[in-house]
Amino acid sequence: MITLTSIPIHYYLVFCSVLFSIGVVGVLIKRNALVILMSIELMINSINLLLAAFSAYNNDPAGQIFVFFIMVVAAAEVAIGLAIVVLIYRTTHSIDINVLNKLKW
Amino acid sequence: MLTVILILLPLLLSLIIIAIRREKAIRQFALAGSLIEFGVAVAAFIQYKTSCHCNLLFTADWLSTLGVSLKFGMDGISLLMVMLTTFLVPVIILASFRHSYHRPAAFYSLILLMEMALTGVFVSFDGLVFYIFWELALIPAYFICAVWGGNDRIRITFKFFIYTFTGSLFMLVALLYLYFKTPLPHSFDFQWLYAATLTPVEQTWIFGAFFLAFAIKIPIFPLHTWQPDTYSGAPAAGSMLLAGIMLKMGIYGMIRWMIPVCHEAVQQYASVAIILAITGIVYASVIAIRQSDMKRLVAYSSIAHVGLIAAGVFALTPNAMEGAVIQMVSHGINIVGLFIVIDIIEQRTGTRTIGSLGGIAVKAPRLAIVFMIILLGSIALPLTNGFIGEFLLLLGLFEYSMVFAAIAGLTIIFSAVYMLWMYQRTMLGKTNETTEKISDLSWSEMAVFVPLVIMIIWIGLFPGLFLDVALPDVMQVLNYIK
Amino acid sequence: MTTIISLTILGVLVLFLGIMKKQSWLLPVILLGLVVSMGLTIMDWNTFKVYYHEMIVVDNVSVAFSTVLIFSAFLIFSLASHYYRGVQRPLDDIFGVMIFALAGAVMMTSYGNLIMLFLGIETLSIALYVLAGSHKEAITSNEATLKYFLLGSFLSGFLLFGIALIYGSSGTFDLQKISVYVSSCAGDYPPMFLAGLFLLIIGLAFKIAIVPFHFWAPDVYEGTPTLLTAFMATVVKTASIVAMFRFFTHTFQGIHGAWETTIWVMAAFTILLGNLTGVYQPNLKRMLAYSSISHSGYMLLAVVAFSPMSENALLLYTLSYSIATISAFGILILIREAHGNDYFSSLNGMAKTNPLEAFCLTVAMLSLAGIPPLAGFMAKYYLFTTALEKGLVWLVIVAIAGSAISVAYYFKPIMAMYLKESNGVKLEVETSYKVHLFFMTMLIILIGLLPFLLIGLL
Amino acid sequence: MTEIIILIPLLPLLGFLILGIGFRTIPKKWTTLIGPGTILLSFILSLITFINTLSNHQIFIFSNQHISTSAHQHIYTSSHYLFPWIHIGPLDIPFAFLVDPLSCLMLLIVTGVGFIIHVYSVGYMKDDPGFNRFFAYMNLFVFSMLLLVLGANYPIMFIGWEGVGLCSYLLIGFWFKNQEFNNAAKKAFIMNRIGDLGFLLGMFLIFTTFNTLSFEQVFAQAKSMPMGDATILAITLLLFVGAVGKSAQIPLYTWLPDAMAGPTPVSALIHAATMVTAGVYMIARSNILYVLAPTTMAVIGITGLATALFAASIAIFQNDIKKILAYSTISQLGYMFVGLGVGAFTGAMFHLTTHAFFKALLFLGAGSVIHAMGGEQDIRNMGGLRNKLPKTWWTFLIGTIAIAGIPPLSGFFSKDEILLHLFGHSGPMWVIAVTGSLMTAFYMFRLLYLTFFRNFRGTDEQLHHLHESPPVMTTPLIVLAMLAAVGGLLNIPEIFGGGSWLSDFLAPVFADAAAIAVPPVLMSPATEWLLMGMTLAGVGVMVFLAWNRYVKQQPQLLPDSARRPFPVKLISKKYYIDELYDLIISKPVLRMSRFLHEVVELRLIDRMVNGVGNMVVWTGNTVRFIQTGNVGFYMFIMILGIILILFLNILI
Repeated sequence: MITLTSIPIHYYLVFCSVLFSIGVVGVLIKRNALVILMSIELMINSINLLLAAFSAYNNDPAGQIFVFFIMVVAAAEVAIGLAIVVLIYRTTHSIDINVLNKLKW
Repeated sequence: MLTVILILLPLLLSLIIIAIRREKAIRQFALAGSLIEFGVAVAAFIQYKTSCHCNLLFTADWLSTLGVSLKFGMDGISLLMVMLTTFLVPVIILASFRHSYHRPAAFYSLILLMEMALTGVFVSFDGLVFYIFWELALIPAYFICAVWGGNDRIRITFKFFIYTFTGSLFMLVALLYLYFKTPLPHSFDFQWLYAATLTPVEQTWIFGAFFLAFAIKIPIFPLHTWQPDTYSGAPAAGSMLLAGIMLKMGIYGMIRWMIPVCHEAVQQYASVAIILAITGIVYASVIAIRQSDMKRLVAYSSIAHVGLIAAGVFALTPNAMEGAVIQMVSHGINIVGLFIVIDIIEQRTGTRTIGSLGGIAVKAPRLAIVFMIILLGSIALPLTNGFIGEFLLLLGLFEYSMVFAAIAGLTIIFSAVYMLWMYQRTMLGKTNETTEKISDLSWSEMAVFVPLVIMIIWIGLFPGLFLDVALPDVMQVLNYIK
Repeated sequence: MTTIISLTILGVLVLFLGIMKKQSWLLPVILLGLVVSMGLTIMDWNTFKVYYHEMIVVDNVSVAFSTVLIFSAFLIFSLASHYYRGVQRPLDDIFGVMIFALAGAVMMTSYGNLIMLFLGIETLSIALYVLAGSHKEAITSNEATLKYFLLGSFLSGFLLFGIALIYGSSGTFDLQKISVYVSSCAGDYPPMFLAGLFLLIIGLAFKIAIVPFHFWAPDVYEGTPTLLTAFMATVVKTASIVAMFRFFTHTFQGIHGAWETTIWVMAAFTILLGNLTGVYQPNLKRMLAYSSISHSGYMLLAVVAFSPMSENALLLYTLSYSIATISAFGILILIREAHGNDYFSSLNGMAKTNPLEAFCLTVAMLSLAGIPPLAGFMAKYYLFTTALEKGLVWLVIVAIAGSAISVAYYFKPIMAMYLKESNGVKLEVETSYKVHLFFMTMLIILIGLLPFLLIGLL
Repeated sequence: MTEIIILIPLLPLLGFLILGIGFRTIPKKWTTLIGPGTILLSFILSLITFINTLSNHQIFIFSNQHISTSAHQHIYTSSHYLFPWIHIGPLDIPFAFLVDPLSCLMLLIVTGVGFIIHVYSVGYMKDDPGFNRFFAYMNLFVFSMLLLVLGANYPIMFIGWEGVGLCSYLLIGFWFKNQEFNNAAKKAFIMNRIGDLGFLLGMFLIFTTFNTLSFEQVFAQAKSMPMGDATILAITLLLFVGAVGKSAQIPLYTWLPDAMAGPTPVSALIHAATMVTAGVYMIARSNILYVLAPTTMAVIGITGLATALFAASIAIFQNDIKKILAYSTISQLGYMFVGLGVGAFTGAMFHLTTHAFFKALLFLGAGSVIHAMGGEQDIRNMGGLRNKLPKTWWTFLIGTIAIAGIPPLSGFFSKDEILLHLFGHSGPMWVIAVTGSLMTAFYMFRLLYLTFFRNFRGTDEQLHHLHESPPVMTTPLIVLAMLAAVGGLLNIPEIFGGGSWLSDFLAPVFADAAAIAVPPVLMSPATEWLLMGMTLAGVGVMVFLAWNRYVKQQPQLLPDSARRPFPVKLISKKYYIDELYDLIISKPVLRMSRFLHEVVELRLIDRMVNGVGNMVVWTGNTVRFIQTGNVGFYMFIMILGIILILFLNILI
């Protein structure tokens, strides 16, 4: 039976790092607030996966419990984030993050 | 206890004075208060014993975990400085009566606050407390100059503040560093600071930091450029406080700890410091010759005079050090006198440009006489206070190096050149439309000058009292050198 | 623990009051509640307690800093009635969120487990995203919240990643156990662990606004409603620096050398950049933002020095910084209200029209600049001593150079108030507000004169 | 005795204080009493002191043949300790007075001539609004001069030294509405100060060498120093710089002619009789040091000789009555220095004394002339005053004869003593000195002839105004004329059968020096007679030449603007020395001042200071643009930061 632990931990690590990096790159190159929000979700999910993997390898449930916490928090964050995006859209009629740069220097 | 009263009394007065509304009452209160303060200082002078190194000591814990305690006391040098401060402040307050400053309560309150800080500097026996008072003095000085000053005051005073504040930060670094080099348990107590063990390299660095801090305050060439602007831009009382008392903090600091703490570095770099100081003497004197603004001329003359004091301090001989101490007192008295004279002239004629004045002596002979006496003091004519100081300073410097003394001695010639030039162009000659209407000193104005003139001659004639008070402590300081 | 619980209850209570439409009760209840919770916090003094499998650790450090946080919040809430004067909309949500944020901040000072740290940070942050945008009509507020949210959630991703990596290498979230793991490594740490460590530091550094993770601060500070900026500049910063400090004290004493250089450099850059950039700012609020960045750098000194003394130094520093900053923001609120902007020119001649306010702002500025004998000087002095004890001479010199530069901008409002001609606008201030400002000013002076009441505590 | 000594300077000081404080309220009558009165009292007390010293001196002479033993010093020297002035460890400077024959002599001159001139001033300054102020200054001057003379150590002497400089300044610029006069006053003070610096440095060197500044101790220690010691050389040279400034020798003489701007009594008292001789007194006082420094002695001799000749040549072409006298003073001071330079200390002091008499007389006479002429000072506009001002004329004549060195008046003896010494020292120097003295005879008689002979050349108004001065002015003239006439008796040399009284009197002061110095060359009486005869013949020729040129023929008096041959022009323009000083000192200093202020101060130092500030501001202004306001950019930078941190910490 293929269990979670039968795949070497490095695989998870590398995979999650790549996933995380994709998220980071997404954040960096995209200007659409929604896409950035999704990229951040991607980052967080890669971490979730990593935590779950570590939890399994360490035989320690704390990691997985933390994943639940993260999911709750991420949900809250997304809720706020979407609200902010809506707010921005209302005032600027755009969700391009670089449109708003009145505050600078 | 007297030392604590000396610090707290002006503070208290300055707080009370804010609540007073009537201008006349404010003035009288400020004057009376400062006179009481002077009385306390005189009491301290009477109580003082030269033989004992525990004079008027007051100790209280403050930041004991950090080795900081409220330790106040006096030795001969600080006693003289306190006497100078408490003597000059009433004079300055009295001299300010002729002006009707806006917001008088704040003005006199700040003067008293400054008196408190200055007194604090001179009686602190603890490094950090010293530093706190040192910085504290800057705030009222800044506000006095900035709020009641003349043209372009904002820029000038800001430069003054930044410059001197930056300088004192160097002192703070050095002080903190020094603290960790004191014997265990670390302490800021002067005795501990003196006992700090430092490697030559550390000495050099700490010396450098102290020197910068003090040299900016004094100011020593080439760190002086804030000074002429500030003196000429400040209100009369501000210039007097700065030049009369505040710059003495720098020299006092040098004597009080720079020399004992980093004595090796001081010895090593003394010649450099003296060269700077002497350069300043000649440089400022030469510049003073062509100044057209009386206050600015006096400002440059002050650079030259204090340059000599600084050079004397670094000569590290008893004579020079005694000269420095007595000259600090003399310079304070003389320059305050000069500034008052200039202030009176400016107030009556509306200008202090030398070129547009002249013939004042015809209309105001009393003013001319007083001006002449003060001027003689500042050009160091024998039997005036200036001579005692300069004689000892030059003698001490001569003991250090004949060439240095010869160059520094040029101040004797130069000071005569520019001072007499100023006197001639303003007081002598024929009157013109600016000076035609000038009136002579009133009796209340004479009251300002009488104590100054008395001191000029007293110190010139009987300097022994002052010299003897300071001597044991000067020797004490010099003992660190050996 | 009682603190967190009491604060949470208070938050819920505030929301209930909103439902019950008792708007006028809000502030009295909050202030009272804060006092009660502060009292409860202080009662934990000298009683070392752990809760929930060491998820929460209540020790003297946490008690002290929680008190500072609640006290800062108390001072900020005292400004609120004036700030929200005339605002028609219900305020229970804003106040409630603020209190929840405070609870999150308290969590950050007393966590014993990285999960709690994360939860604290997120509670704080999510609440702040809301608060930053609470002025919905203002475009600047919108921009602020957007920037804060995007950058914040982005960086908390890194924080999480860091936590995950630490978990991966040490196998635990518990600080004590991580500490055991660290000592078992005996100086040879796996790269994964180090990467986790640095990502964690970076996540916290973002919250404290440390170079190069400070970019959000000036913009967000400027756009956020002023009262909440004060909250951000004080409560958030204090909580985050304490969190970082706590993290190091409890866990990584053993590997001081691994992160020292990095933080050293970050501190130096923060001080220099904050102060240099502050010099040219034309308005008070943005200037305060840069000032707060530079103060982050000073606070970081305590972390770099990392000795038993630095807890005390940090306590004194955060307290004096918070009070002075809130006091400055208190005046800023008045100025914005009267002039609609906060350019320095708006302060012109304030010493004549509003001497007390001018005096309060002056004291606050002088304290921030670190001029004796005010609280700011004592704090800085103590901090420098701590750093020097560790031999951080050059860092202290950088810090002092920064102080010298900072005078250049801290004096701008002072010069405007005292030396420029008045523009004739007199600030309308009610007595209670004046009393409050004066109270803070007195506190600044008192802490300066009696710092020994604080420094021996921890 | 001490009380009397203290009172001598104290009385003039008292006078000064009374007149100075009440200068606007005290009536002139009182001033007339207080001003000269205090000096008279001082003079009387000085006489008492003198008599006292003299009697002690007699004991000394009788009791001791070997004058070099110091065991008897206390007999003729009395120290009077007043109070400690500056006392720091080894540096002990008491306020103390020293009375010995030398200071006694000076006391008498200062108070005596001072009193006479004070009396004269009462008349001369009668109508001046600054009457009280004048006497206040004069009293202060006498006080300072007495301090200078009485001081028992160098610093006390220095007090007087600078004090007289101050009074000179105040009195030259007495009519302070005229800026020309003020310039002259300032010039005098500053030139004196240049010398004072030398004095000061000399004092310092004395202190570092001998560890004391008191005359007695310094001289006692100096006695045992080797001849030609380098330190002594330096000390004496530095002190000599002081003397050069005070006594208006080359190169610091230019202030003295300008100093004639002051009222004429001032010129008589300060710039002829007393203050300017302070340098001579000081060197005479320090004789032991100088004897030990032959090089300095040579320098002094040469300086004195050069000055004597130089000033005399200028005097020939001057037309201002006071300026002529001023250059004459410089020249005569030169003779005194020559005397000092060749070791004729007594001769120098003798000449000092007689010079005080006749030069004061000449100045006061000139004052009387000026008074009569209504302020006119140009001798080209005078002439024929002989009949109008008989008393002035007679006294002036006596003065002129005295200064020209015609026996039996005082100048002859004193000058002759110096010349004789000089001849013993060096023949060529003697020739130069005699040349100078011939010039003296010429210009003095030129002055006399032009002023008092032939016809009056002034305006009619002046002619009407001409009158002899009141008795209060002429009496002093007569008294001084008598002194000038008989002053020579003080030290009649042996070949005239005299007892050389002054030499004996002063001998103890110079005893140590005499013991050390090379013994004077003994000349046969024949040589002495020959030299005297040659000099006299020359003087006679000069008197005749002047007579021929200015009395017999119509004198050719050219206006200042007239064209003259170059050498004459050079001399009549005073060798352009003032212009030269202006060019090489004043102007460069002023230019330097401007350069330092405008370039070094404002453009260099201040700009550097401001530059630091500006750099900070500039950096701040530049750095803040990193804050672009663009979230994407922020993220990018943060990622860079993260990568950098991770890279540096983990991979390296």
